[in-house]
Amino acid sequence: MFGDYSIGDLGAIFAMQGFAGLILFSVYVLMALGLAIIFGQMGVINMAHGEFMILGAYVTWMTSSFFQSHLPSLFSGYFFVAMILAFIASGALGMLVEWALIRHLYKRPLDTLLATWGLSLILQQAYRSVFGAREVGVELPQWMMGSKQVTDTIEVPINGIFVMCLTLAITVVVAWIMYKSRWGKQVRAVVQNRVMAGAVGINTEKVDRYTFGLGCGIAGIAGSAFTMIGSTGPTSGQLYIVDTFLVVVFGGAASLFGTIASAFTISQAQSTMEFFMSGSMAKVLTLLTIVAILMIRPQGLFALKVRK
Amino acid sequence: MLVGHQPKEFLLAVEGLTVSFDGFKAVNDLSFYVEENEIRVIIGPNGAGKTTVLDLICGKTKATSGSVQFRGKELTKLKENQIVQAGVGRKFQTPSVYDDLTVFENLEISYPRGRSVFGSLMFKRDAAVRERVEEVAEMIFLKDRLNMYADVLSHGQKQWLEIGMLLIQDPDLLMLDEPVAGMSVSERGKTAELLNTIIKNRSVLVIEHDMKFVEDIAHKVTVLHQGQILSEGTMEKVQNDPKVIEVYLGH
Amino acid sequence: MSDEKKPGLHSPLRRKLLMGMAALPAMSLLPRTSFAQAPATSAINTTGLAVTDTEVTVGILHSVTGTMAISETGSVQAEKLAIDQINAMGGVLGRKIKFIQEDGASDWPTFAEKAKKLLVNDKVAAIMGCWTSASRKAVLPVMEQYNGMLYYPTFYEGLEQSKNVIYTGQEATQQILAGLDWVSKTKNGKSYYLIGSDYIWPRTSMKIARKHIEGKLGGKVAGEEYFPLGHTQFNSVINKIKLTKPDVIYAAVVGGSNVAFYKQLKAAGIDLSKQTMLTISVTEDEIDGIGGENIAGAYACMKYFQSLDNPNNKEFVAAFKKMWGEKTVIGDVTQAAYLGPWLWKMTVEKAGSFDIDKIAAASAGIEFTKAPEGYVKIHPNHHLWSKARVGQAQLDGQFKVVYETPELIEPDPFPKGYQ
Amino acid sequence: MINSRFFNRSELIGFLSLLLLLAVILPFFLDTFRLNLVAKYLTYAFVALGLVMCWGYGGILSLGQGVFFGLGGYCMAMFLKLEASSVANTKIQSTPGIPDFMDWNQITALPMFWKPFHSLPLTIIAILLVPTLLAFIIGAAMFKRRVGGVYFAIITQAIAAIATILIIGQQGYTGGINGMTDLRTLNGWDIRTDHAKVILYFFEVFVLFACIITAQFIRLTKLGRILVAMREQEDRVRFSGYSVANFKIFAFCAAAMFASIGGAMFTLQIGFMSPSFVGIVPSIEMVIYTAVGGRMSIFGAVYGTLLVNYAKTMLSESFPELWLFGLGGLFIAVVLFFPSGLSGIWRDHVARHIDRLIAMRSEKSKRAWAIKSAADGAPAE
Repeated sequence: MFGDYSIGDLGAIFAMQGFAGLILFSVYVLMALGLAIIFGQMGVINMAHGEFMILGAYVTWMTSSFFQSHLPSLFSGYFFVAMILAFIASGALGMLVEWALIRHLYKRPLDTLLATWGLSLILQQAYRSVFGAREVGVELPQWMMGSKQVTDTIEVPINGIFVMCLTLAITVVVAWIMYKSRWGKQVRAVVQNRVMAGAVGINTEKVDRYTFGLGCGIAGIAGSAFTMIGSTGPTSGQLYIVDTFLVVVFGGAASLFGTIASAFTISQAQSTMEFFMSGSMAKVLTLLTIVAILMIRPQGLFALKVRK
Repeated sequence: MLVGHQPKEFLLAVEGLTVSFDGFKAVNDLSFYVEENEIRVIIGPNGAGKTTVLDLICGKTKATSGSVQFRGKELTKLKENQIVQAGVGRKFQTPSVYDDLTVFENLEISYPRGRSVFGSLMFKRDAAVRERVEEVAEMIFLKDRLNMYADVLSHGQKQWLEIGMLLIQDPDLLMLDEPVAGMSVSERGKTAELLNTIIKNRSVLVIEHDMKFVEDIAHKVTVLHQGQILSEGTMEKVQNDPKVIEVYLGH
Repeated sequence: MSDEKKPGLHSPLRRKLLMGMAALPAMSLLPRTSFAQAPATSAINTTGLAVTDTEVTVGILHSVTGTMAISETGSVQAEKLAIDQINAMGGVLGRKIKFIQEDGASDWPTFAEKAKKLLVNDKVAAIMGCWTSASRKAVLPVMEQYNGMLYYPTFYEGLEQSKNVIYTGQEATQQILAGLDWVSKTKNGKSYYLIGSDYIWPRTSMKIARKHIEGKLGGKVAGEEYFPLGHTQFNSVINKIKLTKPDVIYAAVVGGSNVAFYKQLKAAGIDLSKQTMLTISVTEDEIDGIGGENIAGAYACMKYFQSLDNPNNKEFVAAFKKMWGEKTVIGDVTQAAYLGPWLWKMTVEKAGSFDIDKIAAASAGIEFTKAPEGYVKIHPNHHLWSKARVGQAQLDGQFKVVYETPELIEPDPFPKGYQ
Repeated sequence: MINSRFFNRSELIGFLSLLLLLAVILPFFLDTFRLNLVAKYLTYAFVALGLVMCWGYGGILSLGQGVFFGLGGYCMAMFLKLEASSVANTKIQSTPGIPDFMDWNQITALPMFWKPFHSLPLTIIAILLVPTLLAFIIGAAMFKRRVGGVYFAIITQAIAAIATILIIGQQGYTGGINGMTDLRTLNGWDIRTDHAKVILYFFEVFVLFACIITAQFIRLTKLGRILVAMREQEDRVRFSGYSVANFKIFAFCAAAMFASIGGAMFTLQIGFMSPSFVGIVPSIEMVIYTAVGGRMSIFGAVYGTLLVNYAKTMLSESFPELWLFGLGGLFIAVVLFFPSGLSGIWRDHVARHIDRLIAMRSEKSKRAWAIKSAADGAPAE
């Protein structure tokens, strides 16, 4: 395997593979953050999470088309507008869904799974009816394309760096919201003891709605970022849902740090294995390992030990 | 079952029992002993670790260190169902009965036979089972409600039903977590009467806040505070212990 | 709005326009039968198919829902266009074609079930349909058992031949060998990196490609990789490509994965105008999603490109856009799907009967001179003689044709030496 | 007296009408094509039946039943494929006598794990045991460690994903995404003819009823009651001296075996098997069949499966675009408004009226009806 490469090449391999792993890591974190909030904090299994992401992607596509035809001079900056719009659109849809559907099911987590699966089917067909069955391509502004030459053999893609920065920023903001802001404290209070939180004057319904909206909004941003590397079609969202859930569960559902750590572990494992075997087998092995570890340590990597 | 059993000095010996949850020691180096046919009541303020002690004995929570010996068997190494089969019964704080089953079926499930998967497939509801279920139902005042679904019972009746479910297991050590909490005055009286009939030939470990009730039934009282024993002895002795008065009875 | 819902053809004005247009190529073809007295139904339909004195029913069987809807939409559109054009010039043996459309829902047993329904309950005279190999494999036993006739449009892996199927796309060797010969000669390709989605068509294609590269071209295969369908992370394989520096990247990545693949190639700084890339799985349809700017410079080996410069194709493209909108693009498979109804019509008229057995027997030798791809002929093995073309992807999402085989290539679904 | 009989009145009505529907009405009124469709629907009913056992009674939601359905189906398909790949049938291959897809993938000898599938008895044993064994391994690993509820659902879903990728990736051994097609005969008997389809239909109905009766038997034993008890108060059961994990494993294994039988029936009926039944989407759809029928009701599961699939066929024939809206809406409606599914509707609306009707009539002619309604065992209360 290594015989064909020189030492310098090998160094470059590991540098670039590491970077590929970091991009995958960012992607996983983006996908999983929203779900970690919804599933980890609220206990809702949102199978339509992928469809919220795709909504963000479609919003990005529409924004880019709009800028192309109406504001071509500002095209290079459209992506930031698109991300904000994606957040608003997915977040708003999320709040609507919470109001219409989820709030009736807080006591039946497995039923949220079924109901949101139904929702995902409806959303998929809605996308197909509105945007057509074909995939849409989002054109990136010039500055996001291409790569940066680090050394002779090592190049890093610019959109990869962008995704990583975006992930970092969103993670910081989410961590701040959940752990430092007053609102985050309310969310955690509601999670721990709904009745008590209500009794001390927290509007639990409002907290639920905004938490769900926030989770979906982050999914929207993730979808927006995905247009840079992946495809946008009515059923694209389904591809991500299992991976995303595994990342969250593997990390230990209630811990944001665990989610990030598990995204890192899984992405590095997968990208390293992909180098040595076929993509299919790498995927199978990664999933199998996660399942095996979850069987041994069902609470995930970073779960608190508490009296139940 | 106990008849003819070789009496030992202690039925239950808890020694150096410690459990910590992420550094917080809910039970800290606890030791106490329960004799045959003794009624022991554990009291203590909220968060003293009373329920945790029961959890540790019955295997619901795994101890960090220490030992729990029951008739010479080390319980900390056994699984929950093995602990039950060794002769320890546990009633939970909130009544845990099966709402979708009838009173009869609730009791029948606790009947100590056919506890393996295939045993339960082959289980036959024979005369012995019926008799025993009816006998216990009589004791817990639910004889005329055998065919009712458990979800229509009152709170007190559910507590009795759960006590009945333990009774039918015929354990050597019965552990009750606040058996009269939430009961009406008349129900409390009946429960005390019920407990007095069922403690024959077995030891009982009770957690209770109701001092009147404790006084009525306790042979010996253990006072827990912050996971450790504050005082132990007869009700009288404990009541007069200044340490106890300070942390618990005083306020 | 989904594309299928456009009621374009129900406007009389458009219909007239279409009739005029369609009539142009068709007039010269079959002037007699179109206007002659239609033959008696009993004579031309001896097996109880859905043929009346004025109508004949065919089935259209593609996925309108599910993951494959993306790809199959174009085929449905092309088949409906062809049927409309044929009806506008008088139908088949004096009978208008009526179609029953069924949804395969991207689910193979559903395809089999619907095919059976079309044959057994609706007694259709032919089925235009299927797209993936899996759907065809599911439908094939049904076609053979109930003796139906399937016109299958997609380029596929070969290794199959049936009395009850006409393959209007290319089998693997038709698509692969000429393209490899061309790239080896003009790009001096010595080492090849093979990348495909993980299922039978890419794997079989790569197997043939590898044998050809190693056996006939004297080149070497630098790497061979497969990814699950729908995979979106190609950074690892891109790194390997960067290290092995192959002369040619040879790709058979399908569906949504394409978008990720080309975007990530571009982002990783692999410039397709310098690095030779030859794909057998990207048509104009896929570029719609990938974006011209991400794939410009890559070569694709197909038999048809929308930009083909011949009068047949110009008419076809104009009619297609008239019916389905200016923005629609036409890929290789869409064109092949368009051939289906026409080939069937000509075969029926040659056989003078709708009977499946007679059509199956009469198929060999049917020529379609007005095919958008130029000229095709049905081989006795029920595949088409066709040319292979190499096109280079442009920024606007179209291909510029850079090479065309001088002769028609004989279809060979069981190629000796490549199995 | 409760549970003194095998079926209570509602169940008896359910049983008899199902028997009438499947064994008499449908075969009489439907043509072979539609009957074959019903046969396909019924293969899913096996899975739904298993889900009633493990989800409805045991409270274990598995989103990976497709894996077991697929395993059963593949075992059957391997047998049929071997029979269809006789040397005479496969003369044109480079290695005659092995399945065509192996030949395409340059495999020159039959892999070891295929060999047992030359024998029908071994195949039947494999159909019954292989999925059960897998379920046992998964169940033992998970339930002994108290993985349950949501986590179990997500992990089984991941297992379904793994199985799909594996089957598609290992196409030399499995036929890949195309699956195993072109299955022809069972011990020389052509399973593709209309006549065979009808016989297979009745055979399937027979097996289905055998499974229904088995499920009902299990439900009525103490084991069935323990499952219910476990779903409600898992700790109480544990502290009544039962190994909760073992009972869960049993329920999960039983569900896997039912699903596997369904899969084998599917292969026989449809004549092929492909990875598209193994994945996440079919697995979740099978859950919804159960939910529509009523997750607690054995008969409800069968009716639910028939209803949803019938609706699917009808809707997708006339309004393909609407089908997903319909199915999605059904998921939501069942969860929000009819958590007990069809059987709940029956119990709350229909059965109550019947009870009232009987009560009224027996009021009117007390003497005439007294004996009969006593025999009917009017409500236990």
